[in-house]
Amino acid sequence: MTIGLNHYLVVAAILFTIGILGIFINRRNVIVILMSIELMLLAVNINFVAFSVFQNNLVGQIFTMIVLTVAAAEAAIGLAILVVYFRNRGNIAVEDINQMKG
Amino acid sequence: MPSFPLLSIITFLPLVGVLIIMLFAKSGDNQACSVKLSKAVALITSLVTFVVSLGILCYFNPSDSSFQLMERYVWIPSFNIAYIKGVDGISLWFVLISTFLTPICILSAIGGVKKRVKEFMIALLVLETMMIGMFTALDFVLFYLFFEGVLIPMFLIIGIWGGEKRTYAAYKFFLYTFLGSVLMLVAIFAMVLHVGTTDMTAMMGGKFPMQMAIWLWLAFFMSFAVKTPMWPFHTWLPYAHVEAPTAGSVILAGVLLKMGGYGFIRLSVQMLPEASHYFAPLVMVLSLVAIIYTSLVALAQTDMKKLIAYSSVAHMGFVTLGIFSLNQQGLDGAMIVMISHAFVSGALFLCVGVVYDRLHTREISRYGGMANNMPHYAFMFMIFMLGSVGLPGTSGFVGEFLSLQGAYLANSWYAFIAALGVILGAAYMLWLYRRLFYGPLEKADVKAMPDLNLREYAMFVPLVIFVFWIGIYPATFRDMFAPTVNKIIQDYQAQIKDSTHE
Amino acid sequence: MLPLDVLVVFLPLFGAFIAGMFGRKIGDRASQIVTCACLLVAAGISIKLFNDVALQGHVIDRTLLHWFDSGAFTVNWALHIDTLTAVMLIVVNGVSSMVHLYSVGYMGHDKSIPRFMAYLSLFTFFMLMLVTSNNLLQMFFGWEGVGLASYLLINFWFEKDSANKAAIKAFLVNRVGDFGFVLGIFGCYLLFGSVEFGGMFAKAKEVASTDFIFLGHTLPALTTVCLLLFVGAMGKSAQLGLHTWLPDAMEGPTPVSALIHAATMVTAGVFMVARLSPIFEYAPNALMVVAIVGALTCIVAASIGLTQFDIKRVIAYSTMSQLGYMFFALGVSAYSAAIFHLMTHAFFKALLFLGAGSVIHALSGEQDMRKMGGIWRIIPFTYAYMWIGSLALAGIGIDGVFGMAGFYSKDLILESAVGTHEWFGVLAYWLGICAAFMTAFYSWRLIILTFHGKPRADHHTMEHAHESPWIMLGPLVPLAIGAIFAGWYAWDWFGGEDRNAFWGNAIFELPSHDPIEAAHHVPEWEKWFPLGVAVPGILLAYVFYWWKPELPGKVASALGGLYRLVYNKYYFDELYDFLFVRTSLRLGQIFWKTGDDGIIDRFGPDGFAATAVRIAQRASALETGYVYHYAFAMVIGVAAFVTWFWIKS
Amino acid sequence: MIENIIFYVFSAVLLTSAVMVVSARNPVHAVLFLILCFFNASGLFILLGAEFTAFILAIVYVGAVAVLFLFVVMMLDINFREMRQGFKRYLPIGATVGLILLAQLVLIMSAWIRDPQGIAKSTVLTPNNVENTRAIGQVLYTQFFFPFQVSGLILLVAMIGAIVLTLRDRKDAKRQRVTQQMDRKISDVIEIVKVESGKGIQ
Amino acid sequence: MNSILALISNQMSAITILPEIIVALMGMILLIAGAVCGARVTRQVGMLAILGMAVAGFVMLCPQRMHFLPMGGQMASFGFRYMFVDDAFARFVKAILLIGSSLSIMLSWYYVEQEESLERPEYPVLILFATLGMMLMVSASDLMSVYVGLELQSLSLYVLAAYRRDDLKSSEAGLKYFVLGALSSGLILYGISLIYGYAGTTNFIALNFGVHHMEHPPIGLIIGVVFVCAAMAFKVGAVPFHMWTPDVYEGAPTPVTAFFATTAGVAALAMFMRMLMEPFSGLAEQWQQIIIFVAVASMLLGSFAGLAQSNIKRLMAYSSIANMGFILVGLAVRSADGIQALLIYLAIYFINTLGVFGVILCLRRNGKMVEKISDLSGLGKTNPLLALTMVLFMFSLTGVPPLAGFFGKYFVFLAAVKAHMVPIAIIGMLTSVVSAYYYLRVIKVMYFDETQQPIDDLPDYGVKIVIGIAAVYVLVFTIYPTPVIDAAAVAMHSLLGG
Repeated sequence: MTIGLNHYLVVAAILFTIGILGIFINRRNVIVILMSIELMLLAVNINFVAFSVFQNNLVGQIFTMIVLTVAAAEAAIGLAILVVYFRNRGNIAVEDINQMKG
Repeated sequence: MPSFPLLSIITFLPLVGVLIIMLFAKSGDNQACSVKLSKAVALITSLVTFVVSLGILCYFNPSDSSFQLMERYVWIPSFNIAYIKGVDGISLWFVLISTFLTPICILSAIGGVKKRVKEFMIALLVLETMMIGMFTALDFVLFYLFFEGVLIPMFLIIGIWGGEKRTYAAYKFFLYTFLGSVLMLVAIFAMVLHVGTTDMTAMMGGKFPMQMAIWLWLAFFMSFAVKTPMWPFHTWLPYAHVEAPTAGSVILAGVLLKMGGYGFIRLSVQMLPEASHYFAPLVMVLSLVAIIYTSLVALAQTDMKKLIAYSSVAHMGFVTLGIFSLNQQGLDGAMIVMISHAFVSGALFLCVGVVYDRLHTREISRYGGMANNMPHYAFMFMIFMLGSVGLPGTSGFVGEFLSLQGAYLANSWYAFIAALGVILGAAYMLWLYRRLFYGPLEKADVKAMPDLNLREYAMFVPLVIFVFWIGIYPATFRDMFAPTVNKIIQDYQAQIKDSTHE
Repeated sequence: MLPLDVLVVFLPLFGAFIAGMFGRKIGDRASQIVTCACLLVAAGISIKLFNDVALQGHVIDRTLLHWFDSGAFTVNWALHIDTLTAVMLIVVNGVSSMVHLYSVGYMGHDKSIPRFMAYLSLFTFFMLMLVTSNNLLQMFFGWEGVGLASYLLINFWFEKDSANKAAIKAFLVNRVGDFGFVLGIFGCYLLFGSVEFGGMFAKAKEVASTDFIFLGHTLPALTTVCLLLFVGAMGKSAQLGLHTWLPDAMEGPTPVSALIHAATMVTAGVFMVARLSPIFEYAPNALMVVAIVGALTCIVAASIGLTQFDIKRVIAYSTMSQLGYMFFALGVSAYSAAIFHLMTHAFFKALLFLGAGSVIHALSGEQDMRKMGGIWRIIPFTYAYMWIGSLALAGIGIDGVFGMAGFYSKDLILESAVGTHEWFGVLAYWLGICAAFMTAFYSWRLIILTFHGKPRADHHTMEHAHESPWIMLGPLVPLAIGAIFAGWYAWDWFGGEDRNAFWGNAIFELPSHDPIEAAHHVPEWEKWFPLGVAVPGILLAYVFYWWKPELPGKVASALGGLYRLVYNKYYFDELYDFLFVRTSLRLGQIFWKTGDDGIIDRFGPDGFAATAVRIAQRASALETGYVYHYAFAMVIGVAAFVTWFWIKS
Repeated sequence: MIENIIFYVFSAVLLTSAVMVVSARNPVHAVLFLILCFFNASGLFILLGAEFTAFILAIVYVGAVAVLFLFVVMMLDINFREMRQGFKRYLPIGATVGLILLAQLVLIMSAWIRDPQGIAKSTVLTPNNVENTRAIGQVLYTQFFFPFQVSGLILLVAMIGAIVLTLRDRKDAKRQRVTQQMDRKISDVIEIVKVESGKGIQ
Repeated sequence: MNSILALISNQMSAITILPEIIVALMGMILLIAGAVCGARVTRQVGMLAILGMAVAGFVMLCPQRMHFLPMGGQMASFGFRYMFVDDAFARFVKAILLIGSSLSIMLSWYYVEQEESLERPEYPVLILFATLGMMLMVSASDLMSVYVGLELQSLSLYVLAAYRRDDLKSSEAGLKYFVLGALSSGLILYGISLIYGYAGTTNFIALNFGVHHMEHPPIGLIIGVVFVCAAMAFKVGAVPFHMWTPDVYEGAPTPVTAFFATTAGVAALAMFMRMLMEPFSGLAEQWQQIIIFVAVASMLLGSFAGLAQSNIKRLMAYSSIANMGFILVGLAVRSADGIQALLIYLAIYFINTLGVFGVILCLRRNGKMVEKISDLSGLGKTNPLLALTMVLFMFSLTGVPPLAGFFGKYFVFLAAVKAHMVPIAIIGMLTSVVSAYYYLRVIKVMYFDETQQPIDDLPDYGVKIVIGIAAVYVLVFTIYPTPVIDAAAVAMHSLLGG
């Protein structure tokens, strides 16, 4: 059995799900959540590249690059906000982020 | 036909007053002066509106049963929504009642309202615009616009100038009626889509298939049953009345409740005749329950406004009874009850206002023996009480009699039970009167109350005149709406005949 | 100059208006003068009209104003004066004008004289509207109008709690009657297509045997309608069942009792049935009911009258009893006899009441007969009047020679009843005979207790006891004359040969019915029998209250429960209070607190509001503030959608 | 066959380290596992023949993003807390939802078939006989000029954002202000006060 | 080099995107200007930003530009190889966005000047870039443009939400918004990747063509659309993806909240609409189910949960959720009427909301912002004009005629009934009654309750202008609604390819 597109897709799907689980199962700190998001984006990239290659279609790879760029920007912003939050709150435990509710 | 848009002028004239008040009655530097100015402007505006509205009578051709003084302007052409106004024999009277009662309310407010007078006058005038607009609208959107728009000033009037539980009352009033009317809006959508225009005149005459008509009718019923109010949708009314300031109660009883009756005639009977036929027994039964039930409840009241409020529910029961008798007598009767009720119960609320202004309580037991020191007031109250009781010769009788007769022609049970309500009506009113006016004059503060002053006379005398006028020579009123009622009934019967043939 | 018939109706209204509206400005005296003058003129005109209409036969029909119409239903304000109306005009205006005059004296010290005079005149106006009406609706206008005036007058001393209660009771009980009346009017419209008498009568025969559906039952139409209308008459005329208001109405000033609750208003029911004789005639079953109710009222009221101690109440029960006579006369189609008795009764009962008023006036307002006695020397004129009235009431007279007014009319009624040979006629006759006995007894009981024996009033009262002024005694003279001679004078018109010419078309009897004629042919003993029981009645009264004053107490205690039953007026008031008044009040409370607040509001608006708030709190609690919950919600959302489409595909 | 083995190895390591990212107690370890993830994904890309993307992933992600993470983790000095009870309580339901989603996605993905009719018309097909990097270069600045430019703007915004949020000119920090130094006058600094003897400066 | 020249010479692309270029350039210029001039010039930078947007708006609508477009702009004109589209729909929404952004900047002046840490010229610049992102979203004609536009907007908004960096609530809001936003962009990307994989393209036109020619759309494609829908529902703040809304509304600086409430949702929604109606119109049956669910859930939750709020900004968050529900009903009916109604609703709603936030921004006691509903108490007496405008806004949001808000509901539910979705119309109507309760409460607090300490005088004209504009609009719309309705009709036709 040769490795086909399906294999890559399944890997990506699992990775994506791990990323999602990481977001809402995580209880410790926000940085892990940010990393989970990176995992999700990675899964997406695997999807794009796999589709791109198997369909002989470059759009996927271009998209991957744009996703990479944006993800970097997102990480920067996310970490900046995290730092700001940390300065105000003193820690980044996920459970403490509930000043506002209701 | 006048060459100018008379109905629009009447509708928006009060807004001119509002503008003047807003522009010239600056609050701040000279409070007393601005209050005085706003009172004067409001009174003059409303009087002018009334006088102008009499113009309708000049131009109205009573023998013509169709809509008259029509105005039609483009409004939202892409949705086939137009600004259409017109009156027929039915709406004519409601317009006149609105313009007639507003100056009286303003007169009452001049003495009764102490805080935020300027805003009160504005609210009343806006309310007047809404009321007139609603009764003259012949486009569904326009109709709904004013129908709902009434809620805004009324909510504020109850809430700002009301009594202790004003918030509860205002909320209940607003949300309850709002609930009713949003369902109506859905029905309006369905009708508009079915007919393809929002022109109300195009909707009349049973254009809707039965299955649809039944749902439409129920939606309308929800709205008007709340507005009228019919049992068991009446519980907002006692609170609204009790908490509202006098002028608010007068408008509420005098005009706002009539919107329900007007709606029933215009929308239910005229547009959905078959469904009205189908549901008539339901309405009749609810009306009967309302008449008996609320009369009994009125007997048990200790708050005079609440008592009169409940009596209003009972009287409106006669209105719905008459309308859904679906015959000439019933509809005539309903119309006259509505006209009469506007004057009588309006007047009764004014009467309550007179003593409330003096003693600041509505507890019946706080009064007593007032016939001694306030004979003029007692006399006025007596007349309105008799009107409310339906003594022949007063306005109350003619309407009640005709609507009872209409009900009798529909089914004698209806008349039988409703007539029991007439007995109860006398019971609670007489008992109220006794507790207020008769017996020894013991309480010092009651004893100290002065009799009616000139302003209060000015409020009451026109109403007294109308009470007797309608009672003795109702033809003045009836001749104007009779052709329209006749046409409605004929259309209705034609529809029913068609549908039973099929 | 307005036509006389208009004047006669509207002069009292004019008087009422002047006195009522401007009474404070023009003063007491002027108010009295205006109203009395109006009434006197009206009374004069009534005589003129009586002459024109009843004797000359010129029936007057005049439409005043369109009232209202709706579809085929049309009514006008109109005046219709025929013989029946003319008689009533005489009675109403005659008694009313005398009462007006009397009131000038009787109410002389009251603080609101103009109001009183205005009410009296207003009442007269309504009564006149009632009797001159040419349709049911205007009659109803007068009907309720007199009810209103009665309410106002009973309540004249409005600071008295008992007066308030009595007034409301009067109005409400009348309303119950009017309830039937209104339904009757509807029935008439349904049946005849009109509520104008002319139109109705013309179709009466036609519809005599039709049925219609009323309250879900198929009923003979005419009978039903007649009975409904009769319910109205029962209310107004205080017939058994709806009579409870009448004794209480004595709370009003005595002239009011004389005018309204003896002479005029309470006879409106009698008038109504007579007026509607053309349709009642075609409803024999209805007539039967009328007769039975009348007869029962007659005997029940008389029996209660035996036991009462309030002077006015005794007379009130007597009135009720006499009304019973009138009704069973109507029931046996002896309309003429009923109206005859109505007229004579008006004279002698007004006389009795005003006389009683004079007594009360003399005794500083005392009404309890147990506190009277021994005053006949002090107020001799009053004493004489009371004798005349009582003789007339008891129907004393000798057939074929002369009798007091009541003698002729009462005998005519009794004979008509027995002459029908219907079972209810005979029943009525016997009940009437018993009542006649009682009448005689309580009348003399009243006279003896009031005027004779030792003074039982307190010293202070006795010192001030005095004969009434002439302004009170004077007006009694015409009434006394009427009480003596009216029967004798008017016999020919009501009971004699002229009666058909006299009545013209005003009343109608089926050719097969002629109870008056039948009355002339009853056996001789039946004619003498009424007198035969009246005299023993009088004698018995003397035994009980003159010779052996301890006897009444013994008899009362011997009868025990029966006495208490009668003394307490057969517990009608208590029964009604329990059945209707308290039930209504309790129902009102229940509907209000349990119905409106407890059910409708609780499960309706308030319930919705509370539920909404609860939902709101729940919904708001979903928003925990934890970001992972938010993420979880999103993921659940996505997972749910994915699952949905996955399952669907 | 070797390709298969390589694929499975990369995939296995990738997924395992992804799990470790999520579950590692120490965030520094998490970042390191993240880097491992990226490397493996990069390997998969190479396996697919998308070399340029693979390199970019390694350079940008490992070189920039992951290091940034590491930097922040170090900087924030996060204390390592024990997992709270909530974690265990919510784990089953969370895992269930995740597994359901996963199962569906996996089932759907493993059954991927192109719909022949749904083939898009205007796709950018990979040119033949041109290496990956060149192929991308040919379209990135022409065909995809627009998203490329906007990506630039995104980076600009990210820069502005990061600066706006985190840059502070501390009020208490002392700085040299050249212009102030230059503008200084004697009269601003020195006041000559005559002091009478015995009274001191007031 | 060659290819860049070729692109520049391609006038079409440049002309279609001219307004965006203006906004972008303005953003960059102001960024530099702000950096040079320092914090004091924030207001001036804001004014210039407004100027820039006004110019962009003018350019966008000016006939000369249209002249260069095919059919004078009647039809959609594409740029950048069908990645960017300029049509009447885009112009309609962009006009709303430009107005909303401009007014938001006006609202912010005074607030920003009062809070020391906020007065930095980057604030208007970020708003400009966010607006730019929104404009790009609206004009996107390719999933790639969608993504970049979305991210440009989102990143700016993340920063803006946390802009008040010394405030815990603000940074918490930023953090929450960021985390969830990133999750949603992960979702949308995954969805896009599936779409790309199953349809072979990311271009709208190609997608439209492809999807319509599929006999049975593959489940993967549908799932991809589901993911995209979920992410978009997040952006518009619809249930169950709404959870960020209340917290972010409450925590973000008030002018930013105003910006969020008025423009962010509008842009996301417009993009949502374009995506659903253009490339995926062939999957309408599928996505309709999602939208119906989301719309109904939003109406219900927004109406009910709002009842329990005491913070007015939170209240407005729930209000916006409920309103999103109403708006999505217009989308759920997937008819021309629905789209038009939706656009009308948007055009009314955004100004209405701006007015409300204007009033909220006036609530200052002793120099500090207050945002409890009870802090409004007695406003009717102490500040009658302000209270009156608030009354107008509240009744308008309730949907009581004759105020503008009524027409939004009218047209949306008319469309729903027309599409035989009567139950949804009824649910919508009933929930609007429920939500009326909390709008009324604001009025009640202002008018029925006793006066507390009066609020400070507001010396700023920016807020006043915005409130004034909004109030007049809410009142006058009823009298002359035709321009908006006609414009919405044109936009609708262009979206539906009419």
